[in-house]
Amino acid sequence: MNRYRGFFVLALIIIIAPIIFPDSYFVTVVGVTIALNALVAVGLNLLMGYTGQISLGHAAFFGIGAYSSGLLTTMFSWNPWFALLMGLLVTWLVAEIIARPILRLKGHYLAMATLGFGIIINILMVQPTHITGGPDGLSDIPVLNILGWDIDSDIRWYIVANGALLLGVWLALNLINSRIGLALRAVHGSEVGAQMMGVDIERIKIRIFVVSALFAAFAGSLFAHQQAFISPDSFSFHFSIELVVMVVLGGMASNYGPIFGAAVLTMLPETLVVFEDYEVLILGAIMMGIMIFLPQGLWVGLSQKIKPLFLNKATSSVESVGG
Amino acid sequence: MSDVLLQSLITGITIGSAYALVGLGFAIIFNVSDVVNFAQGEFVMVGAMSAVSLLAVGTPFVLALFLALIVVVCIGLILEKFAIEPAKSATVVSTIIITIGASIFLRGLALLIWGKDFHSLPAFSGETPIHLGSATITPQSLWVMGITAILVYLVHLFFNRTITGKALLACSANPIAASLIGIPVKRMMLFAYGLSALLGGAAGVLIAPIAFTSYDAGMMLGLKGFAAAILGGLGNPMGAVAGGVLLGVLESLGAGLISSGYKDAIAFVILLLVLFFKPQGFFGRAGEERV
Amino acid sequence: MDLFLETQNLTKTFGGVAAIFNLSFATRKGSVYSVIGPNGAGKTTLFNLLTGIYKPTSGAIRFAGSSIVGQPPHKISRLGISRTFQTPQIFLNMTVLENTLVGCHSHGTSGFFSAAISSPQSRREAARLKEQAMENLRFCGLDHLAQRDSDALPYGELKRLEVARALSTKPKLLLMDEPAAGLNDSETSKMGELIQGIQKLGISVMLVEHNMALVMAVSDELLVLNYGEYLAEGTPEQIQKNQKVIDAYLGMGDENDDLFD
Amino acid sequence: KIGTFLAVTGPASFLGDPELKTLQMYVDKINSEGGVIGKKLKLIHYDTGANPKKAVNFAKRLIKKDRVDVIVGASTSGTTMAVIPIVQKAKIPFISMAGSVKIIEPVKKWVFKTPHTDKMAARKIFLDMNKRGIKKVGLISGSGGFGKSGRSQVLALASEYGLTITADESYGKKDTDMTAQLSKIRATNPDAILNFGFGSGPAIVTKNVRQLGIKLPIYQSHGVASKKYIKLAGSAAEGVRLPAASLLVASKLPGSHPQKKVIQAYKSSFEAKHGPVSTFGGHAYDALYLAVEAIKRAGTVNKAKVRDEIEKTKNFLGAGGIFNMSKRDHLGLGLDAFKMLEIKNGDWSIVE
Amino acid sequence: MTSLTEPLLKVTSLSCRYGKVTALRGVDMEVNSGELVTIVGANGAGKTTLLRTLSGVLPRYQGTVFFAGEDITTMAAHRRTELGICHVPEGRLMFAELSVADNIMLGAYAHRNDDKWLKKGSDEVYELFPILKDKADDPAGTLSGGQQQMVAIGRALMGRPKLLLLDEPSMGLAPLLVADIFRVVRKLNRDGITCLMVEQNAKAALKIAQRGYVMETGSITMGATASELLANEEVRKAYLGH
Ligand SMILES: Nc1ncnc2c1ncn2[C@@H]1O[C@H](COP(=O)(O)OP(=O)(O)OP(=O)(O)O)[C@@H](O)[C@H]1O
Ligand SMILES: Nc1ncnc2c1ncn2[C@@H]1O[C@H](COP(=O)(O)OP(=O)(O)OP(=O)(O)O)[C@@H](O)[C@H]1O
Ligand SMILES: [Mg+2]
Ligand SMILES: [Mg+2]
Repeated sequence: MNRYRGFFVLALIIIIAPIIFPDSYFVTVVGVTIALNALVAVGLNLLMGYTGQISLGHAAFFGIGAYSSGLLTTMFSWNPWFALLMGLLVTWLVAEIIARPILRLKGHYLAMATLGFGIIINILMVQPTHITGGPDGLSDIPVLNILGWDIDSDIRWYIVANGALLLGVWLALNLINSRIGLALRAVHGSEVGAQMMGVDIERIKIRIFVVSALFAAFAGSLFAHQQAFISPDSFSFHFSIELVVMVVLGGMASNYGPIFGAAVLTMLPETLVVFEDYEVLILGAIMMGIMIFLPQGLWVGLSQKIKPLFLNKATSSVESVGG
Repeated sequence: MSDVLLQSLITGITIGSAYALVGLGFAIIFNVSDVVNFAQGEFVMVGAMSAVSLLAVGTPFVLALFLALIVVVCIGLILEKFAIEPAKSATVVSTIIITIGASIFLRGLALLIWGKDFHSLPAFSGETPIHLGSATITPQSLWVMGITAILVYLVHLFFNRTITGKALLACSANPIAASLIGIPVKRMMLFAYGLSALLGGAAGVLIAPIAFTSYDAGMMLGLKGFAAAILGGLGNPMGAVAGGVLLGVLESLGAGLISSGYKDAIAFVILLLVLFFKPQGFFGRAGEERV
Repeated sequence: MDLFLETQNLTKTFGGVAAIFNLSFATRKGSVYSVIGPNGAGKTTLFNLLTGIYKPTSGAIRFAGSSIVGQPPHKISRLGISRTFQTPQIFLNMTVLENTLVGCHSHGTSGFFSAAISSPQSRREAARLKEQAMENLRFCGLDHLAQRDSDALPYGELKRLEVARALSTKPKLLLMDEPAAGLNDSETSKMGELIQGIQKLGISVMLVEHNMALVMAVSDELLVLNYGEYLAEGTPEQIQKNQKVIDAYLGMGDENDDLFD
Repeated sequence: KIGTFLAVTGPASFLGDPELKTLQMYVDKINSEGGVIGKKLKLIHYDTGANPKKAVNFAKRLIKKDRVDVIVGASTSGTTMAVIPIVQKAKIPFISMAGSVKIIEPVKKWVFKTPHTDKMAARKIFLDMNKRGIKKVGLISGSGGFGKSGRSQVLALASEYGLTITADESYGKKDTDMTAQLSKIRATNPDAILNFGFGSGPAIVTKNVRQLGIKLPIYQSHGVASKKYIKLAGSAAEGVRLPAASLLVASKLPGSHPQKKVIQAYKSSFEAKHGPVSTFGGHAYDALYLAVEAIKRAGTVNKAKVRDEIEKTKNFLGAGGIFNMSKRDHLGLGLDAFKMLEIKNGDWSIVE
Repeated sequence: MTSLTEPLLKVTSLSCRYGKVTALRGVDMEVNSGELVTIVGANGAGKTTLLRTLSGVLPRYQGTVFFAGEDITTMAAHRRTELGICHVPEGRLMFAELSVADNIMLGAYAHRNDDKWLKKGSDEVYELFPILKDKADDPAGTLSGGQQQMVAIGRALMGRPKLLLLDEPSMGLAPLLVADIFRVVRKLNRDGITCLMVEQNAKAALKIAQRGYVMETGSITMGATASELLANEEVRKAYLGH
């Protein structure tokens, strides 16, 4: 089917990459980070790109997932899978409670409120040292086990993280192409308009907020097990901003934009390390450059620029329809 | 306990004044272009750092402060001219990302120029504290409060009494209509960035003798300034000032009276509560939206 | 009981100024009921009250026998009242067809979960709703534009798209706020035909419009507002002769006569 | 091949920066003298910005991609803790330059460290307090890893030295004013104020104490052991006491001091190139030479052998003190590695 | 102005595009000093696009625009206002958060140093639309559609127009007011302001205009005196309803 075409291409890339570069650090180690970031970004894009509601606090949900897994497995020796489920449950609860008042806000007020929420959660990770380990974080988080397989090597993590990403993308794709997806985009287009069409905008905003929080929490749980160590620094508001940048840089309201953005933004620092002190400078310049010249994001912008090169003949006939 | 209260208030108003200036800068740019400029905090840092450098090469004190402000204003203008203006077709969100990029860039630049050390600026008029009962106030605090008050008043006059000020507001309300009635929208944008850079820079040189500065000092101040602007209601420059002072006081009361570890959390919880009950900030215009 | 929509002593004030004051009226099922009045008389405000976008300061609104005061707009929409807007509220980020599909929203049942896993049931439903949406586009003469991005449509077509979208909610009552504004005379008469077509489908219409040719041609009954208050009510013939209405709103006969001097 | 990942930028750059400079300087020096066991050293460095997430990936990168033989690195406790599971699994010797005692307590097979622990600092301070007859201490600490960990050591050890902690306040990384917390501390009537933290915070605390007109003795931790602190705090720093490595007072050490030669050599070569030394660079010096000496003794870069040799280090004269490692002690420093210093006339002076 | 032979506004082969969509294709037209010219055309014909290109808020793609003998083809919008081209835009485009009084005052931005005009001009506007006086302190965004239209016209008049561009000024106005607006436009024209007006209410527009153009899918298809157009069978059928 047409709507899954991009999905299959993505799956293919994910499968082929480690076959071509089996022991490459960039594939098997950075690839895992990319996949997890991308999973959060895809979820966040449901909220930002499609529904038009910004969140500068998604690192918090990522962190809640990670800390639930981390705490329950290290302090209470839970089975990692139950811990993961519990993490999703807690996230659900928190997101549901916070969503109602927060999503009544609009635009920059919403941005600030979510940002504030993220900061509060982060402080709750730092302060109660006896529970969370404080700024030193939690170490020795056990490995995940799938059907008797310990997920303890980089390549196995590559498979798990990217499997999760594909699952997430598939769910997001379906959702967006459904009645619900249309309603979400309608909320973005005009809230009163959507209301008059019978869309319960408050409820649907809350729902999608929860869904995107769950994406983040799921990725967070995996992250905790993969790193085996977590500390509040990984879930600070910087990461929230980074997530938003991934979504926007890659391209909002397209399913693959955020994945692309996550890949670019995760790879950039890795490749820029050679510039040492210039790294930050270059990163900032690249971000500005992309947004100035491709304001719709890398994905949409580049595909618009590249497509005509391939489809020269086809497009010229399409164009005339405009007149 | 009461001296803790008094001391916290003094501290809060001082720091809050800096937040207010930053918040005011946010509000101005927002009012002209609907963009929240995340590089606002970097203006503060550059202001302080430039002053430090200028002093180090032997520039007289007052001249150094003045030149530092000019440096910041230039940076504001450059930012608008070469990063914001060329992004013609960018949406608000992409413009915000540009400003985030700009803030990262400026931080990187500062890192190269000024290194990673903390720097301090001498106080404007000595360090001998003035005693107010059991609490003390430094002369620098008085400078911070006084100059903030003056700047805020001038900005207030500008927006309410001058047609240029109103024209600036018109640019954000409807840029197309603004250019139709002869307002040079691009020039206004440039002006707005210059003005808010100036305010940011002023905050920087005022606060540096108290709080030191380093290449990454802008971020936190920027964040607090943003919070201040929101707390006051973005559309309202004076709201941002009130929001800044309020935030500063909340923080230091939180630290002084409740718990220093949770003081930021307290401040943000209150911010959230305000937003929940007054979704347009304290001084934002409420009312039902027209369709 | 053939009273369909009914208000009693409806009042809405903004900061002390009454946009609607003490207004009572009732419409009949199946009719085209028009509301006219000078600019600022409160017509759009009335629509906003009826659709739940504003909450009344006081007074009652009953629709098909039950009170709808305090209901949120989406509930009211599901009860069978839909509307078009004076300033079109089109979802500019979507195609024409997608806009219309949103109108079908409340006639779908598949939830988040079944949508996310793309269950067969949700896919069948999607196909069915698409069929309905196309039907409504055809009715409004927009089917040839179904795949166009709605932000590239000219004003007149946006107005018709709003109608098609509203019809997709399967309303019992359709409120139309100045559907002919910005249309030229020929296009206006086409809009008139569309309104009559809607009435033939058995849908009651409430119309706000300044184009008197259109209003007089399609209305069964008219309500005239002035400064938020009831001024007159009656058939087109009665209203055209009503001196109060002429003074406040219509002016004398062919207004443009004196333009030739 | 020696791998390292340090917080050269970001909030802990004052640690990572001198550490990296030291490593680079001495790797060059060793190479110019013919290298180790006949081979030249190669230093591979990544900047973590004190972010543990990055540290994890960089550690993996060093191990997997760069295939280094030993890792000398991590400026902060957070980044160190984050990579411990990785180095343990990869079985590679890892010498950290971060402060927290948690790194080596309990002992982890492949993990060593060179800086004095916060526990030692707390003990050193308390001993000095006992000498001065201080009974009640108002504590303030940074909310970062260093401050928090120091705080918990202080709270745990105070009673052992007969001290009561009257107040327990904290401040954030980027806080600009601590007068609120300090007036609260003043209200509890302590005999001295103790601050555990690093970065700009301690300097602000010092200034604020004096601005408030509080005349109590101030103690700082070894986290401020650099000239920059004195410069930032200015005249307010007069009389402040802190425990620090001998490095800071190299020229004031008696000639008989066993470390004097090592320290002065390090100090003069660092200062010739980069300006005033801090103790942090010294930790890097120690870590590098611990590794190099171990490799020399092992005669190979075989990871297990190198590890064993590091553990067997005895009487190593470093910048931070004299190291005597054992199976149970992967640090190997005693309390004597610390000197209690007081700031006088804008310079360090030794108390005792 | 300069000479009687030279038109105040002269447009030659003007084209304009939205992305890939061509909205104007080679428009040629002119408006003489003191004239009132109207453009009629179906929805989407490009009338709004034409006016926006003339006032400079849309960049043109090809062609030239001369105003009072000066080439203004690439001149910025605010400079054109200073020359006296004022635009009453489609959709009114209020400064929604600013008060009605501020909206009107800002119309005189190009003459902001002329205090006398600021006072006199706004008095004239309030005289023209007395309702606005009551609403002077309200945010313009809360006004009804018709009231906003009045603000938009008032705002343009504050710019002391030599050429007034009106985009559907009667849209959404009550019948009484529609007549008023047309009367106002005619009065302004008689007072010496040259007007170019786009109107869907074509009959009324042609009655007060001296000349008219018919526009179809981006091109001018006919240009004649108003009375000729009113009499033309095709025009009657397509735009006048009968
Ligand atoms: N959200 C609001 N806030 C304040 N005042 C409002 C609001 N909405 C409407 N009003 C006021 O209520 C009055 C009625 O406005 P309304 O839009 O209902 O008029 P209308 O009859 O639709 O006029 P028009 O025919 O021009 O569209 C106006 O004076 C308007 O200023
Ligand atoms: N922002 C835009 N982006 C893309 N296409 C546009 C845009 N604005 C207008 N168009 C297209 O340009 C053409 C001309 O539009 P324009 O608004 O000038 O028509 P008009 O004659 O003013 O119509 P109306 O009577 O409806 O106001 C139309 O086909 C329209 O679809
Ligand atoms: Mg209306
Ligand atoms: Mg138009």
